[in-house]
Amino acid sequence: MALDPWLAIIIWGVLIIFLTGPLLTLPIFWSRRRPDPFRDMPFESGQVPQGEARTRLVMQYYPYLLMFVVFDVVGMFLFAWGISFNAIPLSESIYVVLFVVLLGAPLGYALHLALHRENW
Amino acid sequence: MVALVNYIIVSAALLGIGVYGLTVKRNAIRILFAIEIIVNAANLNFAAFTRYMNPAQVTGQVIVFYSIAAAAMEAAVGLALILVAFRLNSTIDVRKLDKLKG
Amino acid sequence: MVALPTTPADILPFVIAIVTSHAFITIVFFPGFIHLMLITMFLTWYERKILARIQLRIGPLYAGGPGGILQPIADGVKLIFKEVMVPYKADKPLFLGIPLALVFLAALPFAVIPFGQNWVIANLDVGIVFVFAVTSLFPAMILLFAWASNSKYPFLGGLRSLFQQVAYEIPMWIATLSVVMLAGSLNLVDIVNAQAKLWFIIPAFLSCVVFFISIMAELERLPFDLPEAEPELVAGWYTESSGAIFMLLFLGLYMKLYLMSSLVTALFLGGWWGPAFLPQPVWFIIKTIFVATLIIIPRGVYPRIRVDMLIRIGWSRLLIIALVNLFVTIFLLSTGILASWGL
Amino acid sequence: MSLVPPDLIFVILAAVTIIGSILALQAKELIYGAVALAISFIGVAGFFVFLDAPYLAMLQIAIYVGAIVVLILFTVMLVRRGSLDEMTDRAEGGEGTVGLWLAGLLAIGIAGVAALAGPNLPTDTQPASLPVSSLGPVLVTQYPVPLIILALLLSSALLGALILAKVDK
Repeated sequence: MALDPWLAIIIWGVLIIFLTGPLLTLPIFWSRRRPDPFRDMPFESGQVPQGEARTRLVMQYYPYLLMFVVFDVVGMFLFAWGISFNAIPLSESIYVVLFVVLLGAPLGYALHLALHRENW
Repeated sequence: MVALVNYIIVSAALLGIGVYGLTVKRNAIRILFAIEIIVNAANLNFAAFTRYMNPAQVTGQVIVFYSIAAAAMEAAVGLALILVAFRLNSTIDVRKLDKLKG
Repeated sequence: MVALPTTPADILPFVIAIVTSHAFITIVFFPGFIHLMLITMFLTWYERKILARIQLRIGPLYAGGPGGILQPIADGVKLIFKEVMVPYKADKPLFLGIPLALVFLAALPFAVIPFGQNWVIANLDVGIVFVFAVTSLFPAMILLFAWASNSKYPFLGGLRSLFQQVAYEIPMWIATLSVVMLAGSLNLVDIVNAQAKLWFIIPAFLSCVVFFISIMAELERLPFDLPEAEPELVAGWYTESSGAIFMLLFLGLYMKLYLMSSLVTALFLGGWWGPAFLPQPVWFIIKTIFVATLIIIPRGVYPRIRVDMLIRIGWSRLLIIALVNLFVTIFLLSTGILASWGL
Repeated sequence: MSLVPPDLIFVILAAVTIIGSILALQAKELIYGAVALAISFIGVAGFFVFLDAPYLAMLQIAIYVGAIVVLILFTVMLVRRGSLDEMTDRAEGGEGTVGLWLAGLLAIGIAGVAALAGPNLPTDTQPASLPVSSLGPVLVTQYPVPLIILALLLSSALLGALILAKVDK
């Protein structure tokens, strides 16, 4: 007598929410709040924070993010092929090998670009 | 039980929301959101129709596979375009990006 | 599943049937919630003890039990009664919501980790992809938390964490692909069953190495702990967290440590298989704790590397090694060398 | 059989998806919009599970929520400063009404046609119980050419996005 796996996952998820939720909601409820501009100040090595906190973005690594989106898709396609590797004739798997090899070129170019900081 | 009609209605609602965003919004990133919502509506329809009309085949799922991959690439290129537009014009308001207007 | 009660007299048998059912026991007790919490708390104590031993210290001692093993409980009680502080101008809904989401996401994949032939919450057909799909949400969570903190150190740490996790996710997937090809299934129970005669660490050794390095980076462990590098970024992306928020973040991180260790066990170290004098779940937990030890030890030993080097290693070295190993696996499978082990 | 009726889950999923996508477009902060979009994507993934396509659901979460939303968040943080805060995302004059009419007509039209055809559409078929492994052979043996075209698409998209994002000197 086994539950449907997805139903079990839903029950498990609901259980986690109900059992770990109180760990945050109860302290919010019972903790004594004393608003104090100095205590609530963001940490900046003991100094008064200067300027906007959310500005400095590392554009330098943007190509890696683009590579991630592309290779995420590649990874999912390879998984779909990989599970049934034994069921697929080897001659057909050539296409997948070609698929991977074709993506080698942009990977090389992206790594080449990412090496040079002045590009970003 | 859930019928195919229910999926079509949800998908139509998503399409309507997407079209609304596409026509009304001025922020380029929001327009990208709207496009993604429309793509999702289409994917939902593909998966629903293949499940109800042709349950023994995975053809519809394969189409969704390719569709998701294409949508991911579209988002990557679209966001890069938005980034370039922001760098050149320091705005991503599509009503103000009108340098090509004659 | 038992029928729903119709008369009041049926309620008690119904409750008993539910509570003694295998599904209830797996969800609540053994691979489920109580076991998960106990092991996670144990791991926090265990890591402090190991690091203390490496550095010739003693570690937690006074909280009671042998070697101060009750320390996590003391910590938990302390943190839960502290004030919940939200930094000035922080994004309150995200700042409070992300820690809960982090724990949720770290605990959810345990539903598909098989601790024994029957000791699994959900015997899911897409098991390993489910784990990867859920864990791929972590970078977004950490980026959002860092952004919500409205402070410079968390934001820098969050960005580092994002790029690091993103760089090592793909090598991790490709390394797992070899195992999936060997087992011919995405279901973790099937994958472990396929290792009854030969653990996958032998035919897929390179995969195992790549996977192990990748999870070290995913877990932000030394030598890859740049997102929380103490000398540079105070405490990285959780600098602004305190009290209950800090506790939840740590709970999530140690659950993730346990999750990744158990993945190594299930994918490469033969899962629950072992000499029969110990029950299956015990073997699984022993192996997992062993892997966790291997992950913890470098923290006391190694320095850390530079951030651009780190990201480049992920993309240019590990990804290439993983792809090479993919071709090795294709070769092994197509020549039938492994046929005598039933692969 | 199960304790939770599937219809309830369907309604919850539909509510999550639709409210998520509305919030994605209407939330004031763009960051909240991205989070709402992610929740809407997860709702669609739930529909895929419902439609006996669990692998698609995992694909949806891993690619949309794991990759695209991260990219969107990063870009939002990059372009956020200055321009977005002052920018009104409200429609001017008649645009909002026109858009609302257009979207409403489209959605209600499709839904109405589907509802009219409702009795003729299949309501419930036996679960196909296609194994996950049935996807791979179809993908590789029946559609090898699209696979190669996809590889070219991925390559060109990566190259194009890289060259776009590069700073011209």
